[in-house]
Amino acid sequence: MGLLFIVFLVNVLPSLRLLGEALADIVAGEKSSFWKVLRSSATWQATWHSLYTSVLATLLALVLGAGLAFFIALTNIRGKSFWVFMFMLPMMIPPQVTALSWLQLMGPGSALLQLLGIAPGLGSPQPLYSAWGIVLLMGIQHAPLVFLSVRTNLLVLPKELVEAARLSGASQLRIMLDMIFPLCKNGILAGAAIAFVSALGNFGIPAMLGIPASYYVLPTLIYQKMADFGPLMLNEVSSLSVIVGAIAMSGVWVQHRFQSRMALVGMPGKPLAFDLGKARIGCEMALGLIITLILVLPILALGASSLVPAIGVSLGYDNISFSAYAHMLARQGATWRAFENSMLLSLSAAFILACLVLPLAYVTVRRPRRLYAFVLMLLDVPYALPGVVLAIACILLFAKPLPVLQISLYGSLGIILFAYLSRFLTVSFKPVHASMLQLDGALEEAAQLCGASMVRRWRDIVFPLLAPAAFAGFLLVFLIAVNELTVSALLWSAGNETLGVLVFNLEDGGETVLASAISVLIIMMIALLMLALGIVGRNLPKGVIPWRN
Amino acid sequence: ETLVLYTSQPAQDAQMTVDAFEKANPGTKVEWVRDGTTKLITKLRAEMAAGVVKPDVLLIADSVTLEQLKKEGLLAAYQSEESKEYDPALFDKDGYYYGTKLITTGIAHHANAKEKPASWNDLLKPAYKNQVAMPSPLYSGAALIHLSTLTANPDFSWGFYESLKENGASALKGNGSVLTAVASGTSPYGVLADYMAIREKAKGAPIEFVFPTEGVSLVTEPVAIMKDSKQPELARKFVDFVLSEPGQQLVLEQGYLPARNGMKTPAGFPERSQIKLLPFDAAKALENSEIDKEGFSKLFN
Amino acid sequence: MAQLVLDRIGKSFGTTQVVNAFSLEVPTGSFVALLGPSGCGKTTLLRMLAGFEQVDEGTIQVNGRQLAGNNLHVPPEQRNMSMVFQSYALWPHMNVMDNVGYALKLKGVKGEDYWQQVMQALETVNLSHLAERAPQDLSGGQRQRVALARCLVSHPDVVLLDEPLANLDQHLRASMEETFREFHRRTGATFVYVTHDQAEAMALADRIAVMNHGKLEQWDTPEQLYQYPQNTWVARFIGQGSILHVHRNTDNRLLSGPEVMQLLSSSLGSTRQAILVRPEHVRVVENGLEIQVLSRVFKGERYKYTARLSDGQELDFFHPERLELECKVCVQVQQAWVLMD
Amino acid sequence: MAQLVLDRIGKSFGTTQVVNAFSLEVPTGSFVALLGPSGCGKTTLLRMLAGFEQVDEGTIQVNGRQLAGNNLHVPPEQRNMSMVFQSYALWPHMNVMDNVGYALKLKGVKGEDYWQQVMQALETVNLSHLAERAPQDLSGGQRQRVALARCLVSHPDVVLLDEPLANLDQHLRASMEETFREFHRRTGATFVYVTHDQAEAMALADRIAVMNHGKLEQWDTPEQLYQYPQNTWVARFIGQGSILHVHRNTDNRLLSGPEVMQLLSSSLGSTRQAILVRPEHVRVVENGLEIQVLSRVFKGERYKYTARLSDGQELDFFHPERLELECKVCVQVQQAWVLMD
Ligand SMILES: Nc1ncnc2c1ncn2[C@@H]1O[C@H](COP(=O)(O)OP(=O)(O)OP(=O)(O)O)[C@@H](O)[C@H]1O
Ligand SMILES: Nc1ncnc2c1ncn2[C@@H]1O[C@H](COP(=O)(O)OP(=O)(O)OP(=O)(O)O)[C@@H](O)[C@H]1O
Ligand SMILES: [Mg+2]
Ligand SMILES: [Mg+2]
Repeated sequence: MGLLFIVFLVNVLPSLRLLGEALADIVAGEKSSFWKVLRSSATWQATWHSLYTSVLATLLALVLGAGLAFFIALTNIRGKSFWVFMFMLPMMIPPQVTALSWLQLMGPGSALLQLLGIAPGLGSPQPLYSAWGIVLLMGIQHAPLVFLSVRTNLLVLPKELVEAARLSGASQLRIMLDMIFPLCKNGILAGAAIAFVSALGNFGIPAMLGIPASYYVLPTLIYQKMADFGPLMLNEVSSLSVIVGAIAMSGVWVQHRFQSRMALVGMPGKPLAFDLGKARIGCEMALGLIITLILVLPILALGASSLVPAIGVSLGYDNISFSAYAHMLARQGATWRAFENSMLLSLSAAFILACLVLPLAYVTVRRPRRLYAFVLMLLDVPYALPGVVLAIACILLFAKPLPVLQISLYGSLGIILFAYLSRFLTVSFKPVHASMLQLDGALEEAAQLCGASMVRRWRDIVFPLLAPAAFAGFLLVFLIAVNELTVSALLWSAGNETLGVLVFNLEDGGETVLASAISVLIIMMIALLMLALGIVGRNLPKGVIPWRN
Repeated sequence: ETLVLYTSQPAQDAQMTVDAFEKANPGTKVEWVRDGTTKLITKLRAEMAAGVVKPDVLLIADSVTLEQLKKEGLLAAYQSEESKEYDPALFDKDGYYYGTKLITTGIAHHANAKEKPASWNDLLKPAYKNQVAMPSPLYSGAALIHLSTLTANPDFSWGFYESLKENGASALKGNGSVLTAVASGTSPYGVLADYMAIREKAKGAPIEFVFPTEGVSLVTEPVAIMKDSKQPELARKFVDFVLSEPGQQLVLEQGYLPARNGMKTPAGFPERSQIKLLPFDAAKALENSEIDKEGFSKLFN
Repeated sequence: MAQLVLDRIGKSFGTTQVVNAFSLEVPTGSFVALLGPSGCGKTTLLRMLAGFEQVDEGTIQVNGRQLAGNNLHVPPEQRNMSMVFQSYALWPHMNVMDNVGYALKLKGVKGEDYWQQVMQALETVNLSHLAERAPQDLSGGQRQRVALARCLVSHPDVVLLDEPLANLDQHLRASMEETFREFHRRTGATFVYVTHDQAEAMALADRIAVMNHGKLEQWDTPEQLYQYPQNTWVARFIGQGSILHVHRNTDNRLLSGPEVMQLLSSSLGSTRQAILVRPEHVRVVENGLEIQVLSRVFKGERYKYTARLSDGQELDFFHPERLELECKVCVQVQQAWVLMD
Repeated sequence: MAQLVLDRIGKSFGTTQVVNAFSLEVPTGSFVALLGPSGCGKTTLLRMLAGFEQVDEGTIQVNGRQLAGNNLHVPPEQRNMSMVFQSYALWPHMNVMDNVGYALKLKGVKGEDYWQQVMQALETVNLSHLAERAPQDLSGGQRQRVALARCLVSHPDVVLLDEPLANLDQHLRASMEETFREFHRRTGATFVYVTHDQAEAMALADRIAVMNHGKLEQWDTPEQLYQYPQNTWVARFIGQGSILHVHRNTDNRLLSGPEVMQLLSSSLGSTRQAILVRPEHVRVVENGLEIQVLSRVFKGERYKYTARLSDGQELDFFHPERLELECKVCVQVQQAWVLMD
């Protein structure tokens, strides 16, 4: 019960506060902002666009993420750890950066295209400025979410299940379709749900690619409303958010509808190894190409733009300049502080969430109630809302000092942490929940008979078995939060800036080169951190750290 | 004593301003929050809805926003002595806000672009088809002012925007996006704020800035005092400081046109007298802002 | 004497009644087998005893303390029972030794003591050489033995065993049976043993509860059960044997050889009764009832035959020698049991 | 005749040699049982046949086509075999019917045809009423039966069965055995049947391979195996029986009753030999070898006793009546088999 209360506090409260704001002037009837928003055709067009792009982007993320997960977990491809590691990184790169590097890649200034002699002329139409561009980039951006979720699920499959199918004469394709997919259904659904909700709430990519094509989705529409400085702005923004929330909830409803408890009895086998035969080298090259496209190119682009003296100058031996890095080191105060803050925030958010999510998943799976099903649907709302909106909700909630304690969260790191907890709860919950659904109850019962109390059972049986999923959730939250921008943008205050805010402020002030330099440093630091974790994690149970096999 | 400042200046500029003010007034401390104008106002609105108002002073991009706040009675009036040195068009006559610099919107183009645009109407030529980017007034305050200025001007009016649309111009999010688009060649021509292009060019970016012959629109980055300020005295000092000669010298150093009369212009800018301004009325712009935005989004959606 | 008492226990899954008004009194320290066909509710009953399933009706008491029923439900960890699961339920993240020693750890047993007890439990199941293995790397039977060791290492009041020997070969099985007997003697715990293997049940248990469709059919000692089954269903289920229909002529239940022979050779009257003839009571002789051999199964020491009587009914019997199919032989029946339904 | 040939197959996990130079020739269409103690490598062998494990050494051929060995490895889906797993491996996302029908679906069987074949398979295992259930909601034995039905529904060349009846009660087991026989007859497929249950192996198989520690110990018909075990280990493992040490005096391997009785009553000389006495060859008589009853186990139709000979060796035998422990009886041994090691 206490648990539910915390969840309510962290998660549901902001959503409710927004709903309250949306309906604040509902007494005005026809004239109320809620009705106004509902009546506006722009709202419905943006809603349709949002649905369209999110659904398609989810599909793409599914194909990419699940495909790669299957590929890496199930085949005899070499260097699995390496691929996993490489595939985790794109999440680190802020969507705007990915978008920008792709724009540059496919634009007239593209060094690559110029090399190939197929660079489009100056000002030729940019194919990425379209719904398809949005779908493409969001799909890529969110694929790792699906990847981790599915992979976690794959690792616990008893190998006999697949073997039985092979003996039935199923080809590898049929096995994928008939066995692996359905057996990983929970993981796939969980991944798809996160990807969908992420896409729904994504602002960066539609802003970058949609606005030039006059293609508005709900988050960009909300932002547009905010530029409407009038007193009703908040109500209208909240009303639009209610729509986003409703869509997210129906998405999650679909997930819960099709998710099923499916205890996998039997010992998890060694990862199955489909023989790729001669195709292996080809597959490895294809993987390499994908990684190049979604990771190496953006990073190279970032690196390139951090080394030029000014934006738009093409990089050459003669004009390479480290002034951005020098500048950053010179004012390391702010950079370092932002780094500390972001690390502290993302690590503690990831950690607290992992602690919160384990019992939550347990309770909801082992003692299902209707109420829980409803709470679970609400969990996704804060993640689906554009970050700014969630930040507004947090300001509304915490601008005044807390009622009893008389502590003011506003203006401290506390409020950002709260917002992170609220926003990323679902990200860390989903993989754990999916794993929990497949945990054989007898394992726990056996411990119960040994006299293990709830707590011991938890510590000794459930926790170790859920640990890989919990860590996957931890990692996801960490990776997303460490670069988080949209939420912290409204909530930061002097001394509490985060990395995302730092980068954004530089970028916004036209300091693209500096911003790129910081981004490069961030990515390098995180990559080092992850590698270090891999080394430290030698003693952790198998499967906990994804890039260690 | 602590003063809370909400500003949309770039972080580095804001830091400079604050440092200088603190130096000039020993013992005072300025807590500042920097963000885009839109987000700042959103934050402010949320705070107001929660019943708390944090900032004492606002220093944000455009006057239309402040006009709105003034209309709602959220600002405090203050007649600064320094206003004598300013063109009356640059500040509110009741003293609710004062422009601090001149940021004009003109035309930028890539250094290798085939055409050299000289006037706004050049952008409507067939040679520019699908080649022009501009910031969207739905997101950027400066762009909204630009829109109001042009549409209110009988020489342009809505017909100009309709033709732009017909000529395939695209609206990007903000000035930053346009800068990137032009400098990287994605869109060789763009409607852009002056200092961005000029500053980048100084660093070596392949970009040129043109003050069109018809004139340019203007935002003044005004400063204003909140009515509920807990430090009204200090707030006034801040306003005076920004408007004072040393304050304006800072603006100059940061690479903007200072608003104060008799100041020099930064490198890369023409003489103040050679810049032709299109006429603009903030109050009227505010009145029309809904219609303007609607018109724009109809046109460009 | 204090005991384990099940009083009219009932349990349904959805609309299917899986256990139905099941009552049993098990004296403390006895060894009880639960015998019944697949799907009759044995596992469910055991799970209710352990406390994993709530009882829908009825109550469960141990030594006068109520464990379940009437809205009371003592959680499994407080029942001091232990169980071998049909699916073993070994913890995949612990090695064999940790699996076995977990209950001890919970009790705070440590160091040398811990090690000794675990190794001893592993030795009883012949697995001490695999103490460091992960359960995934064991064979099926080895997993089952780990589960056994885990169950035996703590000192429970009640030990629940769900087909604990199903995957073991005869010798290991015999030696595990011996282990159970020995352990039972030593600890005085009450054993409830679910099995589908009658031989096992009869060899081990003091008393056997025969279950069918969630109901108790008979509750008796193995000997009684074998010799005097209460009804046709039990007669069919327990042991092998043929059920023959003969003319009803007596109220005796146990028929002597001559009586049976006489009944079998006379024709079926209007009033019939069913009699149970166990195969070991059928002897191949020079003169007797003529029957025709239908099928033959090799059983090692002997063959088991099914043959047809002259009236078409079928009779099972053992014979050490190989008889050809379709050949005719004479048999004598030495006793039979009249079934009342 | 075309056949399944294993030629000196070897397999190690890490440093443990699990299967060791195992050779076997199985005629097409025969029914072979693989018998051996827990952990001896039966499952591993089966998995190599199916193609789930690579063979480390040796080759596997079916009908002259090489399936494994010498860097060749035909994947399981191309071997046309089918298998019942020890853990059943039912697909939790499909209901009973879909589990059973999956192989048919893959072959493109549809509509009425599909439905009929699936229902027929389910009927053979008595589960047609549960066709719509999810495997999670079945009892252990019911799951096993689904696995059986799934294996039987396709028409494989080779059927591999890994302890398919371990969780079934005697009657279901008997009827499943009948199903196997019937099915085997009908399809002419080669059956390889892993079991720990000798009775089952002997009842079903044409030939039995006895395995120990990954090695083949004996490969023979059930009768031969039972009566003439090749060595002490097999003798001990197959059937029940006592191994007695007596004075060596003859080169005969099969000893007649009088010979045995004479050997048993004379004292042990310097040259010894081991003989195997099956319990069914021990008869309780008026006059004979005096022995003392040590233990008694109820077996339904009879009791199984262990008794001590005068020289301290132990002898097992059956007797229909209940004898008191410690009492003395006389027995006669009717035959014995000399073991050579
Ligand atoms: N992955 C593995 N790693 C190491 N050893 C293994 C592995 N799998 C099986 N073994 C060992 O190989 C031996 C043979 O195992 P296998 O499963 O073939 O036995 P089995 O004859 O089927 O036994 P059972 O009747 O108990 O099922 C066992 O001793 C087992 O511990
Ligand atoms: N969750 C469930 N939902 C519906 N029916 C179930 C469920 N669990 C078990 N049953 C049914 O309840 C009956 C009893 O199951 P139980 O597992 O107790 O049988 P059992 O006697 O242990 O059989 P076996 O010897 O085959 O293990 C079976 O018919 C089974 O199909
Ligand atoms: Mg059961
Ligand atoms: Mg096995």
